[in-house]
Amino acid sequence: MSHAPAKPAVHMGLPLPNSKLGMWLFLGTEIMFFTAFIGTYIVLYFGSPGWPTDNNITHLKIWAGGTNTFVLLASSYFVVVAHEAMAAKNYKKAWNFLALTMTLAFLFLGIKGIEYKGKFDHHILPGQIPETSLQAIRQVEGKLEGYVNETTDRLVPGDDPVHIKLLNVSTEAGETKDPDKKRQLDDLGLITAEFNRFRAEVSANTLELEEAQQRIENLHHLAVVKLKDGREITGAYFPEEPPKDAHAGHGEAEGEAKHAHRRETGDVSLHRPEVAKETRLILESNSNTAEDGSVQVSHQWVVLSPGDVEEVHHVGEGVEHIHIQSVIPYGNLFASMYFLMTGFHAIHVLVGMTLFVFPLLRGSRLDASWADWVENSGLYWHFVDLVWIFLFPLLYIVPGNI
Amino acid sequence: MKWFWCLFFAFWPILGIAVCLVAPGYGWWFPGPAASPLGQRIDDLFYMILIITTLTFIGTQIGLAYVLFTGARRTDPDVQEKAWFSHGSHELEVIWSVAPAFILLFIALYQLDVWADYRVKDLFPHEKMEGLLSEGLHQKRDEHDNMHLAEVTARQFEWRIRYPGFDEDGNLLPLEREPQPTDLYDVNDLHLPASAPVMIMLKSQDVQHSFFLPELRVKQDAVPGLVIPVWFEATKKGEYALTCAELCGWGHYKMKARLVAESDEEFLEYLRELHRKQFFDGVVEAESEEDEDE
Amino acid sequence: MSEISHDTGSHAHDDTHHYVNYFLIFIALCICTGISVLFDVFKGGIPKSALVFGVMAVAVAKALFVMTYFMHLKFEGAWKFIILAPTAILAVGLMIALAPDMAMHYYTNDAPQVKWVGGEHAEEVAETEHSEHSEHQHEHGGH
Amino acid sequence: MSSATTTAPESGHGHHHHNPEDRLALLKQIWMFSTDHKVIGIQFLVTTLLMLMVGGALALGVRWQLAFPWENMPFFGLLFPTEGGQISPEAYTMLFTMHATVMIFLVIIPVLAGAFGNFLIPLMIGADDMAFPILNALSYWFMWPAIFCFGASFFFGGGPGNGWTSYPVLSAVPEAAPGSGFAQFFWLMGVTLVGVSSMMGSVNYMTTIINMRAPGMTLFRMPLTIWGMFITAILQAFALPVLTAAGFMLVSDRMLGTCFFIPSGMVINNADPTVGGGQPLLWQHLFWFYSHPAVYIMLLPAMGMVSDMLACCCRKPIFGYKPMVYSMAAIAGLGFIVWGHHMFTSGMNPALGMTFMISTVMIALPSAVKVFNWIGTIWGGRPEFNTVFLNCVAFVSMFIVGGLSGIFMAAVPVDIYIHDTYFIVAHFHYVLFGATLFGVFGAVHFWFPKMFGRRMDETLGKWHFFLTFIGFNGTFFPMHLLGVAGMPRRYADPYLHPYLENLLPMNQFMTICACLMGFAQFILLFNFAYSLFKGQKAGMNPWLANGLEWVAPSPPGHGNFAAVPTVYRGPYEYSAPERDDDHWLQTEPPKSSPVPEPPKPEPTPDSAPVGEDTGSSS
Repeated sequence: MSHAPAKPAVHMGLPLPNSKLGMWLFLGTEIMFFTAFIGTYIVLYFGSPGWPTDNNITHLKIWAGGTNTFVLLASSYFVVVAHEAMAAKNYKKAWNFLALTMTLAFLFLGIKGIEYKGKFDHHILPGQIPETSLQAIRQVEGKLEGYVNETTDRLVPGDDPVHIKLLNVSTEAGETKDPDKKRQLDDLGLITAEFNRFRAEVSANTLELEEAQQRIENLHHLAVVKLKDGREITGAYFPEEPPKDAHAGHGEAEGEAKHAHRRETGDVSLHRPEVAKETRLILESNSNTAEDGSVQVSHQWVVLSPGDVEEVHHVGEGVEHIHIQSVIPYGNLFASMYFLMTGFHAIHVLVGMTLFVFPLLRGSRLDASWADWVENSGLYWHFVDLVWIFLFPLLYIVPGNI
Repeated sequence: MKWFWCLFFAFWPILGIAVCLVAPGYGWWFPGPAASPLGQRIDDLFYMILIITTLTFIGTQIGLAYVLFTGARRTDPDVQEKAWFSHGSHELEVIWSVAPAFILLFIALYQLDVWADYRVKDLFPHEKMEGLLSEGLHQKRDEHDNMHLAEVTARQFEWRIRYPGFDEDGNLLPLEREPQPTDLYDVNDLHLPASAPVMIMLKSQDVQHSFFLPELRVKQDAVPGLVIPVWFEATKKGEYALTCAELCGWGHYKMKARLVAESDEEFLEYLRELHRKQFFDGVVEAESEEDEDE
Repeated sequence: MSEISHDTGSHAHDDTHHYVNYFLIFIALCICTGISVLFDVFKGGIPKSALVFGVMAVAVAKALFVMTYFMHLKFEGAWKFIILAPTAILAVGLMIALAPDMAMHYYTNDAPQVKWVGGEHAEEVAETEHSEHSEHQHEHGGH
Repeated sequence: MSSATTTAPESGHGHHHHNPEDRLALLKQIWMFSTDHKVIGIQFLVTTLLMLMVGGALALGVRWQLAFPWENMPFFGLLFPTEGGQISPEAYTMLFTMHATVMIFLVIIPVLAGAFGNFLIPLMIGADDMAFPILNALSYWFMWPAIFCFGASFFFGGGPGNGWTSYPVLSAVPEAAPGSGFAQFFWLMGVTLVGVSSMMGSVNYMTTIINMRAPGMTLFRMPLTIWGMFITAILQAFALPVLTAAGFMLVSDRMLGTCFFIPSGMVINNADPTVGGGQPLLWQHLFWFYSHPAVYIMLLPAMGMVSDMLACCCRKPIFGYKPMVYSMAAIAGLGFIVWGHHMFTSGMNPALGMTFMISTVMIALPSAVKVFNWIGTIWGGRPEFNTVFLNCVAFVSMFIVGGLSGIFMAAVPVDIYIHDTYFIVAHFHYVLFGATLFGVFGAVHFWFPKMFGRRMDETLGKWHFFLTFIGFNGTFFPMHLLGVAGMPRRYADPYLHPYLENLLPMNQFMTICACLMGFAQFILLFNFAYSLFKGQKAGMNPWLANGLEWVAPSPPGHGNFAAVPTVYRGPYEYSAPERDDDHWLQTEPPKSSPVPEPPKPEPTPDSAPVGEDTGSSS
């Protein structure tokens, strides 16, 4: 206010300091800001026929949300105590409680960080979640292509475009003196061949999601196996007992049907035969050039005993990080909303923390002139708390129940 | 000088009304009378509002001119009159609040049914459309089939049109939501019967567009992700402009297409022609190319 | 904000309000949080609508606690209604106005995943999702 | 400076301390980080007047293309030497997008709230400055990053070619408008920064108006300008955050892969099908939730200022002060619930359309009440036909046209036809240019003496008005006819369509008028610069007006008033019969009690009169 403190308040208006009135008005605008987000979330939720609600799929951790609610509530309480202490002129106490608030704010962000990390680890990120099987397959195709291109660029020097370089991979491998590099180039050649076959089937649209999944798994196990008898077999190599069938839930009948379907198209590669434990299994691919010049690939499962194997060179290790992602219809929208709302809330937490830094920096010099500051930043902090009070049930508990 | 300004402010509304009166003569008016019954109702509504607003316009401008003239007279050097010390009139406020309120409420309520007929799905002229499909076009129909006659998909920067095809016996099939192998396709050329209301599915393949038939007074945005039914009825046969009315990118102005309203027989013949072209087995290549050139 | 002149005003104001046991409020808030978590734990046993209603009611109760006591609204003048009422009306009104267009589709919603969710794949999706997920876990565990 | 009680109005040249050095010092402050509300107001004014020229130039570019399609464009053509001076369709979309953007975000909103709001609010309510001076200065300086962002968006490829409404999916997927990659990002950042600026301003204005009024300045003694500014601030504070939020969502759709507005399965420009599940209509709702009230943000302060100027020019109290206030509040309140009328053809739910239609039609009512009250104010007045008055009458007259044409598009069935045609363009130019800018021109002439201590030149002012008025009506009145003829907006070349071919001569006529109008603005700039130094010196109260700002020196010093003024009556007591003078300053104590009564203490919150407008504006 403009007048000297000695004068009576001559201005018209509310019995509030300007700063507090301004803060309340500002909070009004903030309410509208979050209304836009929360309203968007609610209407998009109802407007989407299948919002992902299974916390196992979305990697929402209710304990994290609940703990964070508690943390924020406690920090809100500490701010109030700090404000009371300021009013009671107990500045030491006020400082201590502000510091406690600050600590809890850090704790909040830490827990939030753990949650975010879970999402990043499982690629629950906006724009990265396939929502139909086709998208899932296309996405993995893109990732494989990215891997092939990147590796090619790394291994084959020069300014040529990648597709030219790819043609030169085998030549390079023949020319190079460095055995290490030769092996890398050979590996690349094998992976590229597998990838090209995969891609051809994707563009021909003959690949179902689970088949694609098997393909990728085979690719992960791609290896060059040298046998004791001197033979060298290249293919998907499964050294242990056959991994448990990922699609056990589908029942025999369906599996049979698929089998039949594949046999029709002349591909028997996808379903591993049942073999005893401790047996090695490798899928051998032979390509023959037919009369009309087209390359025909046939696949055959080879069963080996451990004693047959002399040396195994794992080729697929390089692409083991590439998986087909879970199909989550409306997962991108979920991820977008989640990160938007929690992200902007986190930004507000940071702003609130910044507000508390100033009185904290005063240390023992904290005095009555900071009372308004503490009160107003306290109001702001309570608002941050309020937002979270609504975000917690809306994001963590309600979905799937309405 | 003040008289000049008084005349200045009085003159321009007169000029404005004069321009509006002569404009239709120069073709600066509607692109022809509305060519659809709904369009005629829209035009009627337009003229009704035009009359109300013109009367209000004339009234307020006369009022403004009057107060300016009397004000100017009061400032003459020989009239040393003070301004009228008045803070307003309660009666006048009530009158000029309540009277416009009734007029506005009337306008608001009067037009509701036109809007409802145009957009509310239950009020679409289903029976007439059904009649056209089963009797006019001899389409074999189940009860569950929808009544769309074409699907219009907007894309940058053209209109793609999908019609239902014919079965083996040469009967017109209903249009399915999903594309069928029998479907017929065309671009920027929408043919529809003129004898009864017809309905299309409006879709967008990329961004938002707007399906605008100026002569029929039809406009509906094609919203990405939505399938919007649009119905209209051309009262007479002929060609009508079809344009895009929602900014859709740099080529927005280029989305020029036409609607051809024709008789049922001509429409069927057009579809048969499309069918012949599309399922031409390619034996006589030269001939088919000529066809396309036409 | 830190002008000294404000102090007289705000302190005078502070002195007028009553003593509040903030710790009790804090405990009440914690209990509320516990209740909403319990709602989630006993998901199966409660009707869904009751669960949503309950959880949101708890949230509103918590919000009211924070606003009335922590934000001192209980002790403020009538201006609080003037600032908060329009905000509340607008906030709720915006959502209500959005609902007919966004939440209920008057026109057909046309998107690939609609077919995937609502159509032939509906059951399959649920299953594959689950199995993919477990496989996912497995793979990650394996490394 | 003596206290308000002894302030005698001075005519013509005053005696006090404004010499050229003072003004130079004031001008120098413009370039510095000043927290004085007057300097900030002038900073805003100068900036927006410059931006007005930029926006006008862009509009002339649009007009050129419509009149002489694909012919070499003067000046702008230099930017496209490879095409031989022709502009490309992409450039055309950028021209109209940036024209709207500059005019709305950098001219009209900041000139009203920023320039006049800043300059007038503390002066008119008798405060020494804004409640938060530093925040105030920041709100100005946030304009510059915004201007920078808008400027930067010019230099990236095709520029932001999505219209100022920036509808997704066009604006959300970079492939949809090739070349707009970073341009659209910068454009959205610019809008966000302008939003931050407005937000800071609005919180500041509300606090100032609520809490810093001089003693005796009750809410219903406030000038209508202040009411306009106050209601505008409320609109801004509660509507703008929604746009800011939506803007963030759109930016993240473009840059971060989210999908709030992008439905899945769209094949855009042969790119991969989109992934997502968002809804493009959502943006339209959120955008118009702000941008429709924004129309009133661009109008209400001008309504207030015109009311003040009309009363002063006519030497007559405002006709129906309270109805004026209530109708402003009603406009604001209804303004929040009419946004859907921008979406009647957008595929919205028909039931929602009906609701929005009724509220839209009803918003014409308070506007009508205001028009009648303005005419009532002139009625029986003793107007002097100076530049200020002419501009104000033009405001009323043009607003009538803009308001009446609004009824056509409020009627949904009619709107089906005229939506997105030039009828709409005509309508909002009549409201935003015809009404608001004429109001602003009047206000510039009216408060220029208070800002700089000198009057603006009358002859130049009248010429500017005359040419602008003619040019304006010549440009925009025919647009109604174009709209009725069905010419859609934003067409780079409408004559491609046979049914629009005969509109070419009319478009050429309009372009010529637009050039005339553009030329007239140089007169304003010249008059502004010339009068700054050579204008006739003005005293404290050159217009013999009643408001508090006229008891401060011209230009007011730091702190505005020598002593806190006390207010005894409303600002419109002109020509009171019991007085010899035809004006009666708000600070002049009543004759019956020569000794000023001690100021009333603050009203209790329960009687807080703010309620009347905030409550109804919800």
